[in-house]
Amino acid sequence: MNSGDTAWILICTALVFIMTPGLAFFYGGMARRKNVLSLLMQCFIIMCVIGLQWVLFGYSLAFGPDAGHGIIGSLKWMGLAGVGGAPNPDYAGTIPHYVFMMFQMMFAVITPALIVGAFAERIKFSSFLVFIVLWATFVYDPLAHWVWGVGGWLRELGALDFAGGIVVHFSSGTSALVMALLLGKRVGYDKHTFRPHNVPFTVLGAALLWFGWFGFNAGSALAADGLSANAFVTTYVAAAAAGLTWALIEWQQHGGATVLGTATGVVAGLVAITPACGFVNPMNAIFIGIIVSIFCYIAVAKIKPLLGYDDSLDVFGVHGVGGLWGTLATGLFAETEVNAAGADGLLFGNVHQFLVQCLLFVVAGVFAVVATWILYKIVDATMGMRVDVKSETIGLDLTQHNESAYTMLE
Amino acid sequence: MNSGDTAWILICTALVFIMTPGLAFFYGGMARRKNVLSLLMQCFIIMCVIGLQWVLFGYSLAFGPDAGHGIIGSLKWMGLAGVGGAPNPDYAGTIPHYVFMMFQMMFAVITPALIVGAFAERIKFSSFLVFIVLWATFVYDPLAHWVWGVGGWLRELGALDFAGGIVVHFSSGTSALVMALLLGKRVGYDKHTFRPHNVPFTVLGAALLWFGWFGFNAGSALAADGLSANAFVTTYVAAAAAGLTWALIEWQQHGGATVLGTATGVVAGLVAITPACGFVNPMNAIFIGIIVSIFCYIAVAKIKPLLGYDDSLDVFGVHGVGGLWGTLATGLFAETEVNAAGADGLLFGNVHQFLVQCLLFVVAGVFAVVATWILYKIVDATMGMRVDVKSETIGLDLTQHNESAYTMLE
Amino acid sequence: MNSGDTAWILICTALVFIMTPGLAFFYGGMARRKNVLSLLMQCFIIMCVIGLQWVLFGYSLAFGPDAGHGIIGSLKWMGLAGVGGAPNPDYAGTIPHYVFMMFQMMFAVITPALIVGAFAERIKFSSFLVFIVLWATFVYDPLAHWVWGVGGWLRELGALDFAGGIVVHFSSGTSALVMALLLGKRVGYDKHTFRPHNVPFTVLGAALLWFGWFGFNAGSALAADGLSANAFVTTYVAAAAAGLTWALIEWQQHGGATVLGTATGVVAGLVAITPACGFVNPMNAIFIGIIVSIFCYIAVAKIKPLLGYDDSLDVFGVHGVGGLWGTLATGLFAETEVNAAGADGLLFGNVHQFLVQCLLFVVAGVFAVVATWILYKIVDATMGMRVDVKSETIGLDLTQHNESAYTMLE
Amino acid sequence: MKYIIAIIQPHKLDDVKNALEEVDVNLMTVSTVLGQGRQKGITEVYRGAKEAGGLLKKVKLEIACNDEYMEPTIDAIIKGARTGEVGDGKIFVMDLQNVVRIRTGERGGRAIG
Amino acid sequence: MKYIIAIIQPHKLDDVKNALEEVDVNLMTVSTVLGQGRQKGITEVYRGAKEAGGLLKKVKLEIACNDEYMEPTIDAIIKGARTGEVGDGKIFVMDLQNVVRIRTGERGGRAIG
Amino acid sequence: MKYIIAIIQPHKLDDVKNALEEVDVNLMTVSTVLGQGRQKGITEVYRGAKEAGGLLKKVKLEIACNDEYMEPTIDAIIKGARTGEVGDGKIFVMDLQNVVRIRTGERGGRAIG
Ligand SMILES: Nc1ncnc2c1ncn2[C@@H]1O[C@H](COP(=O)(O)OP(=O)(O)O)[C@@H](O)[C@H]1O
Ligand SMILES: Nc1ncnc2c1ncn2[C@@H]1O[C@H](COP(=O)(O)OP(=O)(O)O)[C@@H](O)[C@H]1O
Ligand SMILES: Nc1ncnc2c1ncn2[C@@H]1O[C@H](COP(=O)(O)OP(=O)(O)O)[C@@H](O)[C@H]1O
Repeated sequence: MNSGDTAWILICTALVFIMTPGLAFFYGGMARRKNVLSLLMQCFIIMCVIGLQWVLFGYSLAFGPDAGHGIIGSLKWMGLAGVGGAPNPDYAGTIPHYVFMMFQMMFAVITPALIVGAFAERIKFSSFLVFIVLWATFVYDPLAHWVWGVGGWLRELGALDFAGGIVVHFSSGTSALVMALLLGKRVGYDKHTFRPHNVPFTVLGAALLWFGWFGFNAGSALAADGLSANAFVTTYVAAAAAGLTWALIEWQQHGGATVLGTATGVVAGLVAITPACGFVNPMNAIFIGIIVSIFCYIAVAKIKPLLGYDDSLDVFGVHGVGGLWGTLATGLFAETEVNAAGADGLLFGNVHQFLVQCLLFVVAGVFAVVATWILYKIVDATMGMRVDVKSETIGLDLTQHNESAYTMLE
Repeated sequence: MNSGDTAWILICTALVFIMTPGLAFFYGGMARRKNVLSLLMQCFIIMCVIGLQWVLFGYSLAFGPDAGHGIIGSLKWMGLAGVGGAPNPDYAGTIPHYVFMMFQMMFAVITPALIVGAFAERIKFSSFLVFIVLWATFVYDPLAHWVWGVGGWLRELGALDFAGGIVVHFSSGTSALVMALLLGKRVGYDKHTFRPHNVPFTVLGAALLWFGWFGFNAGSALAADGLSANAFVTTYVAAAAAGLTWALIEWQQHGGATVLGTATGVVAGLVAITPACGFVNPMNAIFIGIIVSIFCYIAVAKIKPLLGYDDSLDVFGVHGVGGLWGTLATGLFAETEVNAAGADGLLFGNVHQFLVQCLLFVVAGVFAVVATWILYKIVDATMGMRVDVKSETIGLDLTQHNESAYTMLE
Repeated sequence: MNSGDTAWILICTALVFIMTPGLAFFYGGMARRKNVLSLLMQCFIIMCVIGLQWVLFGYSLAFGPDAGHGIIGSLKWMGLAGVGGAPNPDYAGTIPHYVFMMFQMMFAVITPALIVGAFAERIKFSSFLVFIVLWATFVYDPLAHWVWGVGGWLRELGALDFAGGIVVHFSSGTSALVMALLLGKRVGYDKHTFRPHNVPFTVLGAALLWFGWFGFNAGSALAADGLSANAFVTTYVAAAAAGLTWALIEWQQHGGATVLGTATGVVAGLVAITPACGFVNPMNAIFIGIIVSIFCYIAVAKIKPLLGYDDSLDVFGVHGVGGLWGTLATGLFAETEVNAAGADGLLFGNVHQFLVQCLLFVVAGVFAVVATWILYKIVDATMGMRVDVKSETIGLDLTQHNESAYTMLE
Repeated sequence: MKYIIAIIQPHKLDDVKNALEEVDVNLMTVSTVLGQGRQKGITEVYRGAKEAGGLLKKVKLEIACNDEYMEPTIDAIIKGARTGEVGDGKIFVMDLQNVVRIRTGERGGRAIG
Repeated sequence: MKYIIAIIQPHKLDDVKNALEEVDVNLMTVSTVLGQGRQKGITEVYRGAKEAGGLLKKVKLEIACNDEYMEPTIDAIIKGARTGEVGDGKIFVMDLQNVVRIRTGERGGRAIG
Repeated sequence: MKYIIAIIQPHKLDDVKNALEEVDVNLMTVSTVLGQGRQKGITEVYRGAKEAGGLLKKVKLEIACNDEYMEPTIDAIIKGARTGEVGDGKIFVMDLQNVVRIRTGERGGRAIG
């Protein structure tokens, strides 16, 4: 056991932890005043519920000893049985197993929280809660096992996903799209733009996300070493390049750059570099960042209005598209010179790796879409997924949570 | 000296540091618009004043060489004389003594800040300032010495308080109750509910508190090792369980769960696990979290209205009751299997430890109540503790601090 | 390589990172409602642009192999060529070179962001962007090379600047003064006080700054050891002493202490201790903190109104004056007993060091003033630096960024 | 001339603005208010303390117009704001004695538009 | 019909609402305003710069009522809002020519309640 | 007595207040409103979605005064608020039937000041 590595992953866990509140503010600021608390609440309750799901059985499903064929972990580690203060060399030999488990918990928590942006301002809280637990169990946990679990079948195939481009972002992004399509548009969506009620909150959220993402990506090295340093650098520069690119696109399109757009670009850059950060060098990371903003901008500002679905806070456009590009980019730019435990990508002569990356996103995409569709239908049929029009008009804060965010008479 | 442990406790110190601003926002959001700055100011000035008090003499009183009978530390370490970059093996052999001192300073800072919630919206700033320095000196420093100081009499008896359930939370919670009773209710308290003016600020505060609490609890292991990992896990799951439980109680009582309630539950869970986090296993931590929300909810929503005191932001109901339950729970669930340096609790056959824990809270409770009562009377007699009705009506921001939080005409 | 040191500097990098968003809120809260996003945007885009400038060539200019005579680094490290996961013993032998580079990047990012406060609420965004890249390249990078780069001429002379009192604060503070003078006053400046539109945001920003500053100062030891512990302690107590002093001055002057003033004092204390934190002992740090608030208060509340320039958010008054005092104080209070690699100051019998410190600030001041003046004139002549009166009246958020911070009808 | 004050549901503002535009009423002043009416408020809960929320968010429109515009204006507001449910709001009409356009100093009916 | 505008101290709102309820006046529109009156503002200080705060937070009530309700309404407001100190506020009474209930299209006295 | 409502540009408030003070009008009620007028709004962009911002921030003044103060008040407002550009705002004058000072119960012209 190494106290330096342990210190680093402990603090990375705290950094990833703060991303979910960061996300809550990122989303909450973009919502209308009458729905901001519903978004904060959805993120907060996910932190509670999925945290418990994880220690009770989720971690075992995802990382527990394989139950056969690399499909799912067994329940041997239920209730953290056999997980303790000693390291588990299968995953990380220099830090307590507990620390690895907690670090992974934070990923399991934030992933469903990302989806929240897609069904914002119109979902029933009780149905949301049931859905999200099912999604974590039947979508996230298996996917994490396939890609990251010892014996997981995609891992065995050599799929590369350093910190969760597929497992976290692409899976939540595509699920978000399904949710947005099935739930339908918000009342009034076709008539006028919904303005963000508090852009500074969104900027605060973006700042906390960026801050925490250093833990997310550099922590995925599971040690405080040169590899985590590489991930740290690539994470920063990809985000910076993407933020600047988004600002420039807006400037060119509308004659001015918004801070909302810049923050969105930063997040897109962080998403795209996530699967790649421990495999690519900083200069390629800049390129990945530039491209992701172009793709995501097109998805959000051109394709979404064209297709007319209401992905309220653009989860698909940013996390789905960004995660997809990052996964492919990993297959293009990965270098064994950066990470000997990784692989070379297409540009370094390895076509195979690129094909594996394509397989990875196809499998993950199909799985997430189908599974989310089924879960939606089940919950919708039994509990009803959407609030009635009147509740939506009044706002979820009052109708779902009996509280309002700000006082007006004071 | 170990650089990994040092890195960990340095960063834990920063984490505990950010809890006090977090608390300021947690409280500030719940206040009325006209008083939010007074709460931020009280927390900020505590960070300044108690930080200075600590290096000048507070640390010496609490952790300095015992002055005799385990009652108080001597003044040998006044002005940090003899405290430096080398480790002090009495407290932590692998990190610089300065780091241990700073880590403890953050506890000394946040404890009086917790009390602020009880006398919110009606205390005179000058009197508050005098009171809080007296309280830190005559309540916190001795209590910390008894429980944590080398030679402290409760420590000698074997009392267990891993990260401050008694020293920090129960002591501030009971003192808060005394303050609330002596100061009396806010004007208009009986006529209508005071709504939180900015719930997102409260949620932000809760998020920062949770974030910092990892440093608070896992840092109390004073090393980056398996024990700190255990504390990290138990801290998370207790908070998650308590947050969820509070939400469910509200749902059952009012047909909807609030984010204010969930955040309150999370804080209650963090309080309860504080004394226990390094002694109990994660499954018992979940149980501790569930129970604390039940107790605290009853205290806040049932007993407080019944007795009619105005503990404005429920310091007693959350920190007093939660700290008490956590201390008893430590006596129930502590396991030497988790921490060999600890003890077994009642459920592991050790009645003695449970009785020691009972003694601990009785002593701390009586001491805090009596001492706070005396300090209040002294300050009230000489300076007057409460602002006049007119100042209270206009708000403390304008009348005590000549500023207002938000512009209205813009 | 040492994993504990690496963990510490990685996290310190993240801590310094969060200071720039913190600064954005510190400034944004003080602005008028119609300009808050412009400040957030300026800080965010600096994070993007200067981050890229740094990896592309800035780092090489500042820290790359000396190009001759200690004037500037060569371009050998352009695009991070030769910079990687292995340590560079010239700067830090126990951590990856990447980590040192990233840690320094955060300094390069926040320094121009500090200046933003001086030209707030009236600068053209496009011109700002060009100016800031020029400033980073022609002011910051050379100055960093002189004082911190291997072979830098001021470093060779023995100038002491532990974490950037001159390189970061005095340089940005004096440049800010030049900008404020050249740009002229905001419309309406003479007629009425501009009130901060959201003081809690400013307090939040101050809290994040203080939090991040532990990384800034204690991280500058580039190891997790006794020296970083000393820097941590002095950072805290100087800030605390300065915050309290500012509050007391206000109390004496206006019969009440504001939280805005206290937060300002805290920042001034942090500025002043920055060059000194790794050379002086905690008791002298308290003294440095007390004095800086007196100096800065006079600069902000007395001299500025007298001279009538509009340094909107007091960058010169706080960072310029504070950085200057800190640099001199280093020449007074430095002790080899605290840091053997440092020097003794005037009070420990070493007149020479004090003179070197005086030379340091004279050189830096003259250089920053002249260079900023030239860069301003170039940008102003080609693009125009200031927005027209109408845009200023409507506000920069709408006119420069097409967005507004808060919705009004909801 | 008339001074018309209308209290409407917040989410109906866009519809009302469109309906007004159709009858060529383009000038107005808008603000947020809280209304207590027949519509029932929603009870809020803060840490177990219930508060019967009597006041609901509404939007207030103020429109000054010449007499002949009064009826079309009222009709347009009704058209845009009506849902048929309690809480739709009210229109208040007062007599307006004079209007001054600050920019030009014009007074009366000419200044109104 | 009358249109009554009252400017009161913010903390008196609940008392005024209660007093109005007793005389069966349940419909009203409320908003926050800033008032400059005889009551002295509090000087604010921002980094040493003083700003004489001339404007104080007030609450504005707007109540439309039939003529016979005018006096009871005024009395109730006074009862609820009065403290006897400067700053208690004012009541303004204007003539109301017409009222329309948006939901039903009713006009005049019947629409007011 | 008159009830004067003025809609002005926000940054002109201080000038208007000064101009009013010169003619001894010291009592007023101020609030923030959004105005739709001839002045063009600025288009806002949120993630590529454009929104023609029709509404602009304005400040609303309400001043109750005795008849002889009407003209000086109007003149002072114009003096303080005028820039000559579109968007300067409007002044609306209504008849005020009665005023009550809550503190004393005084009514009519004596209560107004
Ligand atoms: N007499 C009145 N005076 C002032 N405001 C009123 C009056 N009647 C209604 N309002 C305003 O109109 C809003 C809608 O009225 P409400 O009674 O809820 O619905 P409806 O008009 O459908 O009966 C109220 O919330 C209030 O703001
Ligand atoms: N003539 C007026 N026109 C408009 N508003 C007024 C007028 N007189 C008073 N007000 C409003 O009433 C509030 C209270 O008035 P003030 O003079 O302070 O107290 P009092 O009514 O006790 O003399 C003021 O803040 C202002 O908002
Ligand atoms: N007829 C009206 N009814 C209500 N408010 C009006 C009316 N005309 C103007 N306003 C208010 O006055 C503001 C300024 O009017 P605008 O037409 O932009 O400028 P100008 O008065 O210079 O022609 C508007 O934003 C609106 O708030």
